[in-house]
Amino acid sequence: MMVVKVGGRTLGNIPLIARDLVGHQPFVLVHGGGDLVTEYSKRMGVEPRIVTSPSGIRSRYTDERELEVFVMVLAGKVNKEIVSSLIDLGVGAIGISGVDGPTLIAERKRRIIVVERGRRRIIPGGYTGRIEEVRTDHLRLLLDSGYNVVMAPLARGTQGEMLNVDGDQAASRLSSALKPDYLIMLSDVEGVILDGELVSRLTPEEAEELAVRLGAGMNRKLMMAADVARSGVRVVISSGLVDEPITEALNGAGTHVIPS
Amino acid sequence: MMVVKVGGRTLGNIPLIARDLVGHQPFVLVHGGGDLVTEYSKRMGVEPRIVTSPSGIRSRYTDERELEVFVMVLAGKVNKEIVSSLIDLGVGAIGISGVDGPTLIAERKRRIIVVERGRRRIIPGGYTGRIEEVRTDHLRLLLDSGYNVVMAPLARGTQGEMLNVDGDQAASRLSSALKPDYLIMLSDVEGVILDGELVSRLTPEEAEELAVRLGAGMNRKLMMAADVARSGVRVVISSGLVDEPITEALNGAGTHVIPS
Amino acid sequence: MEAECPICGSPVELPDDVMAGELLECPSCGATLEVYEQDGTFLLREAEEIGEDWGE
Amino acid sequence: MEAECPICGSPVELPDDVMAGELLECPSCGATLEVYEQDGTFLLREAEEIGEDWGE
Ligand SMILES: [Zn+2]
Ligand SMILES: [Zn+2]
Repeated sequence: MMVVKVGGRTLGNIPLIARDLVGHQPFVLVHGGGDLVTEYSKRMGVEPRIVTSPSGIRSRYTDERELEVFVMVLAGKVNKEIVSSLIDLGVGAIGISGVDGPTLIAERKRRIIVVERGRRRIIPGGYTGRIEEVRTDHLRLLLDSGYNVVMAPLARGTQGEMLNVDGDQAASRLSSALKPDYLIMLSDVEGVILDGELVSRLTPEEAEELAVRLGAGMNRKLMMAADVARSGVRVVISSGLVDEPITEALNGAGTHVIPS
Repeated sequence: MMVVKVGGRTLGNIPLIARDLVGHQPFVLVHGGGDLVTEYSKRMGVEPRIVTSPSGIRSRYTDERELEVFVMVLAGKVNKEIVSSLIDLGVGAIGISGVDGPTLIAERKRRIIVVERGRRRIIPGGYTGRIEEVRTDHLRLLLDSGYNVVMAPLARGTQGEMLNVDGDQAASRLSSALKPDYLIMLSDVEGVILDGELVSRLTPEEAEELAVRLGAGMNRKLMMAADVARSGVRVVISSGLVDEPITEALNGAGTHVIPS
Repeated sequence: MEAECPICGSPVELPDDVMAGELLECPSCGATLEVYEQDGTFLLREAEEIGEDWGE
Repeated sequence: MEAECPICGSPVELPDDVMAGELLECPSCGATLEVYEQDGTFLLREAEEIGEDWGE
């Protein structure tokens, strides 16, 4: 069994990813799609709100209206299109979100400090959460019966609200709970690149040491990979844009974080 | 076990419907929501296309863009909001659509004749389907393990496309396959009204005879109820707008179509 | 504007604002014909049977 | 426009375009104060501790 994370920028390659998954069932596929949320928010007249933290980090703020678009695009459009692509190939697939079950339970930041007009201000936290709990009984039930699961990165908040969660975090936490043979994280990069060279193999300890030297995005991914590998799961960070992303990852492509 | 259809106009009463369902698990809840599709299509700049049949019947045409909104609103927003309402009450619920599994397989009309500028014209059929096949293995698996299922009325077309299907038809076909104790069809009417009086009890044969005397909408609902009752399932057509819609239906409210 | 009936070969008058998919009747042989477009030209072919039943 | 510091009672100057949730420092006692609005008036209360950590 494997968990596969398909990043938003590799969704265009879903036909080939799906074909490659046929021979690697059962699997849980966690997908991204945040870029599409931006596009559909614009179409629906929802202006993106960018907030700045006191230390100067700018980030997108998920307000209630944008969360609604997130649910529609991720749990609706993207999820069902991936499910359809899999069923096209005869692969039994059931698409849910982390809200369903519930599968993923997350904590929302209640209030955050932002900088507006050069002054500090407290505003309610956006509809974004950090995953606190993972429930997998229903996933095991489906996987054990030959169904594959496609999961949208939404979670149930501890106050009952729906929250958007990071897809890498969702895939990682699911992997630590499900203990698959592999977690394969597909994105638009070939793996961890250091000094222009692909790093092909790391222990969890090496991955953590290396993470601090990497840029935003990859550093978090590598920290999560290290965590998952520590729980005994082999993790591969590799490209989702090649013809056979799963086969290549299993054959050594990308960066492998191996339980020590 | 029961199958409950919650029509689009009773979605506003989901909190009370959900509360009433707590004591009637497990269940499959099939929901509507087409009115919301109209609203969101408008917000997304998708103009509704109304077509006229040669016999003068005007109807909404689901083109590719509107189907996309349908998937986002029904399988995304409405489905996950209902799931959340159920989980709020401690009810384990998993939201899928008929595409998932697949559960519902439908046939799309390939070409239809419409009247435009007073002249007859052949156009491709809209993305709407008639359900041809129902697969329930994964539903039984979930129901038998204590999970309830919330289903959006989408189907997989025989050509692999996604199709919107009638919610009453989806609930009826699922009932004929799953053989629940009850199929309860909740809408904004109290039941079958004849000469100003509620008809409280019908055999399948009586229901079919009566159907031809009723207006559009209720006639189809009653024909489907008769079909389902013939397969041995008790069907109730009743109001989803009261405080305890399920309890009242089981206690005799609405129109009951009873297997003869 | 006119096109040839594929059944009897007679010329069939097309409306000025003819639409692809439009159904016409050949005035000579009575066949129901469907307009289709090919390389910017409107042509006629025999119309297949399509029921009035709109299903759902 | 000014409001009273809930800690030391001193008057605290509010910006002309003051925003609900805005954080100010009391010039007298140094406390971090949060602006809140009540019945159209801006008032001050002690700000609770909120970490800089933005999580994801
Ligand atoms: Zn002719
Ligand atoms: Zn003070």
